[in-house]
Amino acid sequence: RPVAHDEKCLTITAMYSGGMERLIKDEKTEVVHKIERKDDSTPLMMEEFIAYLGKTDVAEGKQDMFIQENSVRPGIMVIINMVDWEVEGELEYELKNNDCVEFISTLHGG
Amino acid sequence: RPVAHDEKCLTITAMYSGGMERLIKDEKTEVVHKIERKDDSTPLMMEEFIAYLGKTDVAEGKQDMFIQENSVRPGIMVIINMVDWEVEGELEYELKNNDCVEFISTLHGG
Amino acid sequence: SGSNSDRLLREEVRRYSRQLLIPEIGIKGQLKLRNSAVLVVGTGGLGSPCALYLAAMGVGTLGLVDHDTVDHSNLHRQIIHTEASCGTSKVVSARTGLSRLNPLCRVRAHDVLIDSLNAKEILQGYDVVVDATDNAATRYLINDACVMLKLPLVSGSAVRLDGQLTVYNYNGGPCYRCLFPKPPPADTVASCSETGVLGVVPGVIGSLQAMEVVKLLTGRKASEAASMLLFSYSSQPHFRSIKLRSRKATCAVCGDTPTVRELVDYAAFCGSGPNDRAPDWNI
Amino acid sequence: SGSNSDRLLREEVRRYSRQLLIPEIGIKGQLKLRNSAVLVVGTGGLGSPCALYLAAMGVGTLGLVDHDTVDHSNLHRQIIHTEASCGTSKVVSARTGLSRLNPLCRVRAHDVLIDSLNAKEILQGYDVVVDATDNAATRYLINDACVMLKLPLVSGSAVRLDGQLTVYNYNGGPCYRCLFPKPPPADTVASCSETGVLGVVPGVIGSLQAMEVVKLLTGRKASEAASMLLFSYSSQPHFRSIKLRSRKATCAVCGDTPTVRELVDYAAFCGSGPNDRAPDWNI
Ligand SMILES: [Zn+2]
Ligand SMILES: [Zn+2]
Repeated sequence: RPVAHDEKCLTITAMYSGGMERLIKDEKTEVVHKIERKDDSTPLMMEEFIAYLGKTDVAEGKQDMFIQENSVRPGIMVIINMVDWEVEGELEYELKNNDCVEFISTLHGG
Repeated sequence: RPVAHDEKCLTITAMYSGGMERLIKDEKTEVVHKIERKDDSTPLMMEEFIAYLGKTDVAEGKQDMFIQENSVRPGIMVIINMVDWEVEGELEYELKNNDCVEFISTLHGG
Repeated sequence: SGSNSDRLLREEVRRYSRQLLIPEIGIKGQLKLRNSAVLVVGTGGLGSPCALYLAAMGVGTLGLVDHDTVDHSNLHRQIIHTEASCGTSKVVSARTGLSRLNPLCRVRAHDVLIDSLNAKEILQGYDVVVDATDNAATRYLINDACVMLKLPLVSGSAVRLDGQLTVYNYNGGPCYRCLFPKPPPADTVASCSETGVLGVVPGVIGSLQAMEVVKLLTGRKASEAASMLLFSYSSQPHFRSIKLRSRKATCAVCGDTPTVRELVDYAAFCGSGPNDRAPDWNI
Repeated sequence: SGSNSDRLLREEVRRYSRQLLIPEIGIKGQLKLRNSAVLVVGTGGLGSPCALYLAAMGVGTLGLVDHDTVDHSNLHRQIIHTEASCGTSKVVSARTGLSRLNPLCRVRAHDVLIDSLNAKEILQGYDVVVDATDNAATRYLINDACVMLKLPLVSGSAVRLDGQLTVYNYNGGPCYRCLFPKPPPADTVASCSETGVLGVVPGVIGSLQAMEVVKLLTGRKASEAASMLLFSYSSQPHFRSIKLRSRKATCAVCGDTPTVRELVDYAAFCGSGPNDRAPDWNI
């Protein structure tokens, strides 16, 4: 059934790959989050979502490998629904229901 | 805007690749079709759709490289929305609005 | 050569150290590769990178099948061969290339045209078969032999700018005949000699065939659903993955009541055999 | 060697005949490859298949840059090298491999560590640069040099079971710094020596780097939007393509008012240089 626009609960999938999964509890590569908002006019911004993931998904003691200065640390790519997050506004992106946000380490080896 | 279920017009995309495009008028790889139905209870079955494509998309004189015995000729794979058409019922599949149907030649070279 | 089936030799640890570091492979996976035998049918555009990477990664025994000789027009894509090997046997040339790269790999060279009479004998004893051939008749032959011998088949193909990759006859998935019960009309079948191929296209597919072999040998493949990978130089994105049907109960060879119980005459079945080649193209 | 820039030699027609058959390539495309010069920086896991396929397909001049020597632990992925070349220079070993395959390819071997002092001189005169290196500092160095010399950069990387591929600094698309303005903390960067890599993973990415070079040289790439290809042995599907941003007006090197106008000290910038290697891993 299509999700109504007035729901207060957002379903957001966070995905971790390219080595990022090693920062995540139980090395999970995919975590589905159901996030309650106070009401339907309170937006969930990417900056808040990243801080939230730091608390929920990232393993104990590895938070500063994930978050630096209110954003992801350098070397982590953020992909929103298959698009580089810079195209979508980075920290100012407002999350929508059923969004998929991926965190991928840049690889340097060869 | 979401398409209502009671519309009489189906939008179906036909795609041709792996060499199939050479059977198509102007060697097109993608043709979007708007197909009127008599009414919303008349289904469009795959068998009818293939016959229709034989007339609209396939280049003059190449029909029997595309159609044989009311189906596609052997060596052509049919993919409905990224799934092998056998999973979907082959000739008995009922097309839905916004379906994407691909026709791909099997390759034998190496 | 004195190798123990449950231990890596010192020189194997040195050579494969970067793979032993990967949890997914590790000593256990490396031993599985070392104790396996893989048959690569065709040492052309697909077989070249596939055999090179399988030998490099540590597959213990590699069989190579080809009856052809190396030609200058092969070298834009068949990177296992050399200018100096033009005119000589492809399997011998390929074996030389493999031994230069990894002398630990045991190579069995089958310098024959694979056919209905010898196919089962050639395939017997291998754990995985790689179809890196270039014609429909041989593809049906290898498929049917794999079904009869219960061997997984890693099938790749490449023509012009396009490639396809599938694992057949594995874990409840389809065989080649499940997907293509009838052969294509002979006049619609294009080979690389006739219609050309960009050198790197079989390079990509052949490398991915080697990857599928590793997934089969180490067990990862068992958790994947049947799919076909489609590749094109000229599409965006270049890769797409298609979900495939399961094994077909009515399949003539792998079905519940098979009608094909012995290998048949595949050149007659397809209307064209492995030796029906178009003349070379000239400017 | 007497080659005319607008005609193929008889031996080129013979060797590349299967590519001349493809309308997308043809004589015009083949001449473009023949009259081009491509620099491959790094002759390891990525550079091996990339250089082999570029030479095979007919790129006229290939430059190779590496300062390292061949080691046994390279041979599970670096298929251009040989057992016999262990201990010798990688660029010399790679040149030998290329000349075995295609003596028509002119190879320039740069047996040096690329750095801020020599990079622009090395890159000058090439049409496309391939980043097949293995560390962050060299990736920023090559990127900045490519921006300064207005050269497209085909960047690949591979670690463990994953790979990434992007064309930077081309047709309004981003450069490496547009995507990664700040280097990653040195302790979060994993190299193949430290964390391992499955041999065929750089094989797939390096082959695809050769394909991107062909698309750049023949002009097809101009019609494609900027994207990054993500590959993983352990994901289904194995390939995904991500849409990338355009060039960033505020980028320190390719932006409207660049602050990086000369090459800098990249080891200092990244906190770790190309020679900072972890000790070899032992069982
Ligand atoms: Zn079957
Ligand atoms: Zn930039």
